[in-house]
Amino acid sequence: MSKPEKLIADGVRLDGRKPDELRPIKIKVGVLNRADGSCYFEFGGNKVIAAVYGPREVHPRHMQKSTSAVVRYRYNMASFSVEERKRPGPDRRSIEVSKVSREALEPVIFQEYFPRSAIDIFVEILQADAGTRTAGINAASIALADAGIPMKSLVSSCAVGKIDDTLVLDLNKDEDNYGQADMPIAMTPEGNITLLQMDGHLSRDEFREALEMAKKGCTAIYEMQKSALMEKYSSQIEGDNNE
Amino acid sequence: MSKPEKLIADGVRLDGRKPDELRPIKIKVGVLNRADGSCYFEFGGNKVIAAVYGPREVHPRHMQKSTSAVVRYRYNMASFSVEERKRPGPDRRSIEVSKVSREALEPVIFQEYFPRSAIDIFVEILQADAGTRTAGINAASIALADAGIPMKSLVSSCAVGKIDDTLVLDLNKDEDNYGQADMPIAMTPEGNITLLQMDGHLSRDEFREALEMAKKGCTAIYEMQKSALMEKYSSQIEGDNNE
Amino acid sequence: MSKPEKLIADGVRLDGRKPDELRPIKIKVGVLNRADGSCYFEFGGNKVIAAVYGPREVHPRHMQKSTSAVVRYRYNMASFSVEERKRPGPDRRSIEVSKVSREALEPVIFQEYFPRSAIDIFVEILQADAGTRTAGINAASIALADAGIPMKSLVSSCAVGKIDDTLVLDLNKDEDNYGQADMPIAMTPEGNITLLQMDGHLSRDEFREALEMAKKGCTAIYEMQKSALMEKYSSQIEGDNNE
Amino acid sequence: MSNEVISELRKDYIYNLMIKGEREDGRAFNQYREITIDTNVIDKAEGSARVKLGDTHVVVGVKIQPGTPFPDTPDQGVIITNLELIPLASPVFEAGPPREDAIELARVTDRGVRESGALDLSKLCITPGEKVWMVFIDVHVLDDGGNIMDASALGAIAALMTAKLPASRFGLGDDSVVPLRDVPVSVTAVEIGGSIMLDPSMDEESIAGTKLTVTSNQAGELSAMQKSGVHPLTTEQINYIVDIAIEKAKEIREKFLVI
Amino acid sequence: MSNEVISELRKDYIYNLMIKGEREDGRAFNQYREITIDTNVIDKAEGSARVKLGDTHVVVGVKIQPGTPFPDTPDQGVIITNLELIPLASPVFEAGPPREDAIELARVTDRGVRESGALDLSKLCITPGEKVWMVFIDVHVLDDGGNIMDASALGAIAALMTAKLPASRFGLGDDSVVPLRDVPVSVTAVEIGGSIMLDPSMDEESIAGTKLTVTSNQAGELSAMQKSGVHPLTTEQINYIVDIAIEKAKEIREKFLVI
Amino acid sequence: MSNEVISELRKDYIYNLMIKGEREDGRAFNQYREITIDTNVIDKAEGSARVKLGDTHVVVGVKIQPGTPFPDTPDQGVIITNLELIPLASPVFEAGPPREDAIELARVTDRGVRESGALDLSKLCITPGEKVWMVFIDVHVLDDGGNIMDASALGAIAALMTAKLPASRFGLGDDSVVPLRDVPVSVTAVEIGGSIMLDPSMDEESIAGTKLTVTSNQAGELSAMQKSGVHPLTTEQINYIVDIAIEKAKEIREKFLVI
Repeated sequence: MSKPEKLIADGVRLDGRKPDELRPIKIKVGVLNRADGSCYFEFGGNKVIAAVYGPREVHPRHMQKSTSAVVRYRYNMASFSVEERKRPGPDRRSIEVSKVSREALEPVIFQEYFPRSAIDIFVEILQADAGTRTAGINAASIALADAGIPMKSLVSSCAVGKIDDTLVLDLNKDEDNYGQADMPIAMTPEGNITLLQMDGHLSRDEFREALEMAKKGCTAIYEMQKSALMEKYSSQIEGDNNE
Repeated sequence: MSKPEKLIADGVRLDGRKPDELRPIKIKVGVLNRADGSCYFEFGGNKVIAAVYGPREVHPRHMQKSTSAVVRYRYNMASFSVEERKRPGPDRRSIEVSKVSREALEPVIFQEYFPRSAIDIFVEILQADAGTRTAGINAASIALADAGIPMKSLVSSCAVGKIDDTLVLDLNKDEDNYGQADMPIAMTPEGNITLLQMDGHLSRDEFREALEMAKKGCTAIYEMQKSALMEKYSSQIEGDNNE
Repeated sequence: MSKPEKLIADGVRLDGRKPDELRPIKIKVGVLNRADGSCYFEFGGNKVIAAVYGPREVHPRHMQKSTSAVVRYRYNMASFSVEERKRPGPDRRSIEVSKVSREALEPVIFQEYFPRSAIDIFVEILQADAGTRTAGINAASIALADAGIPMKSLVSSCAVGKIDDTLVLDLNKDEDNYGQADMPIAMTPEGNITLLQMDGHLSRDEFREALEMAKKGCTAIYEMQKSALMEKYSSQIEGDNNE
Repeated sequence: MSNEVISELRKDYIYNLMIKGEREDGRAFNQYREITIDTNVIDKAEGSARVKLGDTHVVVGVKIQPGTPFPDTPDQGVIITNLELIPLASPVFEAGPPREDAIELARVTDRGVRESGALDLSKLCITPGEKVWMVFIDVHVLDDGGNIMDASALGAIAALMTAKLPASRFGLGDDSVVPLRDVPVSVTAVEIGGSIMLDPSMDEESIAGTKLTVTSNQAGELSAMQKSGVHPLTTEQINYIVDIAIEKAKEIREKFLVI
Repeated sequence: MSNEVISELRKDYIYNLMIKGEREDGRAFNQYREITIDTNVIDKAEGSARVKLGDTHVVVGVKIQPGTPFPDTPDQGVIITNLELIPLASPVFEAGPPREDAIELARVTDRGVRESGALDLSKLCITPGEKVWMVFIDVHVLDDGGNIMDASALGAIAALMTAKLPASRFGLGDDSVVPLRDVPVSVTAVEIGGSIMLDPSMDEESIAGTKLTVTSNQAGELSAMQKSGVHPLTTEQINYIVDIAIEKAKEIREKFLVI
Repeated sequence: MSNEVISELRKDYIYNLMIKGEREDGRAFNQYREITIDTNVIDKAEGSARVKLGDTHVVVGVKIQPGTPFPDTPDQGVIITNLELIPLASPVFEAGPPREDAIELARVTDRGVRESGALDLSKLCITPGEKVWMVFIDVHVLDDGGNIMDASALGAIAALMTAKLPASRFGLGDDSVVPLRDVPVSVTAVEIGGSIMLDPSMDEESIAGTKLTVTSNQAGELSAMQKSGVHPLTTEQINYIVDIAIEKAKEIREKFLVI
């Protein structure tokens, strides 16, 4: 798509959303057999899957920490997830995204419970449509819970951007391509910010407003994450009762 | 060479061979000084050299097996072995060829005699003319014997292909390029198949016929392998007697 | 610059030097805070910085030597050090230069004093103008002394080349590009040659003459290296007295 | 590959069942696990398929872009098949460049498509010697429950069957379907203690001495074969596998891969 | 990264000072160390700067060469930013491909230049779709005394401010200055035990729970931000850092980066 | 490199022999081992040679293909020399990217050919600035019996002497011989305990403190030199080696490399 004349008109975005509206979200918990925990997360056009293994042994051993678990995070885009085929394997962008995503989740994991262990988080982007890192963090957070990793809380993530001088929640691909700013954050339910990146152009006041908007988005996502986990948990209880 | 009109006419192939005829084979045992065992093998236009080192220590140590030797096989084409210069180093094809070649030889090696050890097989293709993997396995089998590695038997290898709707033994490069199917196998003298690959187009009946033809080829090669080893062995005996 | 008609006329080179004249040299000792020893060395248009760390632990451990220190040398050109931007990271040339430079310095280091340790020498070429390896060795030699590594002596290095059939000391970039031979050497104050490379075209007699000219160049550089170290040392003494 | 993840006890259990003619999940020796194929699951790909084969789960995406032909086949399109055993899919997979297992799986998947002539490469030429369609078949393994091989091959052909040449996006006319002319199906058998079983589960795969993959086409003829693993096979075993593989491929094709 | 090189005792010392509102070198919490910027230090580069920020020492070289534009921006120049943490600069840096720390530093430096619109990329086009200027910003870290981030960003913009398009060398007309239209400045704060400090020294950086880098432009507006490190920040902390970062950037710009 | 494969006892033995003026194989200090050179041993290569130098065995293949010249030498052909120390050739060689020993051997082999002007690069130009002949010299070491350096250099020049420009295969006219105008020969000496010996065996090489390779041309003048190893040499030792190397090169050239 080439640059449209307007990305937002009369308070309605090209995909029909209001400025502070998230894209549709679909969550499935425990979708993989081999992983200790897993989650499939659709976030608008993003389709991501997260798997968690651990706590388990650390290889190579020199990466062990004597007083806590090592948390590792691998964000990876499938070759076919984007318009132009992506070469397989990590690139500089995915290495940076993996780093900040790991740091977004580490604060809520009780790492000190598992010295000399690894908690491995793998996030695969099967389809990308702007916001893959936030979708990945949301999925990973649920997968960690599904794996039974002790956590202080979940982490929820979404972005705020600016299009046509208007702040909007959760940019889609076209808005990201032709917008003026993009700011992904991740947050605990208590409002602590565990990820914050921004690029583009925001005034000081716009930034403050954007941060509040993003926090509201995260709160909404948090409720959906909780529901998805509760649903799985209660269906298990039911299953147990039926036996 | 561009595609010839006919690859076989009146039962005679372009290089003058009959359908079930192997290309000329030349074998020299023990051609290298440093290796524990070695063999130079010419198979038509293929010139390959195999070396065996071992049993010896395993590096890196985590590759050790506690109850048997590790067998490793490195198939490598010299840059100058082919028409278009090949970039040095392993590519995906050579990694696959190394794997199936190793699996073609492992069944005859008494690996359990040498726990925590490595038996390293190196095959260098100095000149390639279709059938390099079969030439390599034939050479490696002799080099293993030359290195004194205890073996249940030798392994012999050749391919059958289909050209102009006719099954023929041991394709050369032009037949491979313009033929309809290629099927390399490796076999023990008892007729056990240790390598089987096929691509192209064969009916079920053609396949059965091809397999029998290939087995006959392997049997013929086995005799040549045996002779080459006997010759070296007896010349050593003579040498010993002359001392 | 395209090839000039003459590189030397009436015994004067294009940059105004006489045949046996070195380019201006500027030395600063101890320019880095983190390194154990360091030296900034300007040699004509060359700007290089050397750092020494050690003796320190060896990683990976299998590189340890039980009876002496391991000396490692990493020669690296900054991407912006040359006319055409260089891709970051080691290439074949820099690996060879690192090897011969290390061998130029190893003979003067008392490696046996520090078994199981590493002495790491890092040389960064910030700007290159022919003669970077000799500049690097001169800098590294001082950085080793600055780090307090016990040494039999310093090592000094420069090149002799041939332009317009005349032997000249210390080629600059244009002389190197359009000259007939280049011969870098490194030498201890006692006249022992620890590095010798040559390419181009020299008769046997020219070679002998070149070697003598290079040795004189090294002797002159040695004096400058000593002064730079003395100056730093005496300023430290002064500093100590002032306290 | 995954020898370490199965205990000796479990091996004995499966082995003893097998001697009694049984499998851990109650299947007959020549029976496949449940197969589910969903296509067009990735909008960004020109073709895609999600295959579940028992506990095994793969997603195959086909990307198609213009590119330069190989010098020796200037008028033919290019197929490039890639398969990754990403660490998300199994505790024994590791990050890093593909290892020999992944490379073998990719290459056998590739040969199944290529050697069956499923893709008419000459119809993928745009300008001879200059520009042809490059067909990238990327297999993403999400869950390793055994027999990734057959799941990958199924996913590859299913994704191709729904794939489009994105001509309009590159200003090369109207989009069109990918020129398919055959539907190869790979069937993998394992040999365990002399018995032959189709579609091995992860546990069966890990105790099998050898695997044989047989890819056959619509005409019931062979397009590709690959023996993998150290245990030899007899001629009889091979002929037996070829026979049932061709039949089973027909069944699968008719049930799941109707054009 | 460098947790291991600072002893527990030293950590306690810095931490205790901090509680008393002091820093090891006597600075105020919002005070930078001494800054020295020398430009044109590398003749072979089209632009260059040496930045000393306290004990931290970086050299930034800008190389500019003609190259091919990206397909999706055929009429825009290309910026490529690289940063290496070479082992010369610190006992904890290792040779080898850049690790995540170096990549993050390079990418944040890059975004500071790029997102502020400092470089007018459309003026770096030579022939649309064919040839544009490639601007390589290479950051060479020589001494790690903490806060490499801000030193790199300072070096990048200072080097660009003195850089020339080497048109004559490539037969493309006369040399000209690089088309700059803004002067972004990055300011990094760390959070240690609830306190916020600017321009962390190496020791402060190694005990900080988290860093926040804020890049702002001449208009005092935000161009890029990056939180780095595992400790969360509150909204209040973030807003406070943004406020002082914009002020501090203005100060630094006016003192050191006058066009 | 191969220090570990020679026992202390063996070192002492060789050392003691040396003191008595003897070598383990009875050679004089300035004597080479038996040399055998066979050319045209690889039909697929444009030129090739197998060299046996005592127990050392290398095969050199020369491949020649059209390619793009370097921007700074638009009218000159390109030489690319590669050497691999493959693990087949010695228990101490390892698979993987070439290490410093292999790179040094390749580069010294390359300089011998290049700096002697043996190849007239201007005659390897096809279309200035666009297309030139690329001459790939690939040295394959099959057996390391010491002094790979001289065997490689011999193989390189012998292979070039028999090489053809494959013009017809690329539609560039008739094939022709490679434009050779000199025959450089490398001679390597080692210093062991103050004594100088030519053509070191593997054992001699492994106990030598240093090696000096001297490449000289038909006129008896120097084209390339390389000292390798940590032991210093005196001016006298160097001058002595240069003298005997030039003589020995002449002998070898006349005996084995007649055009």
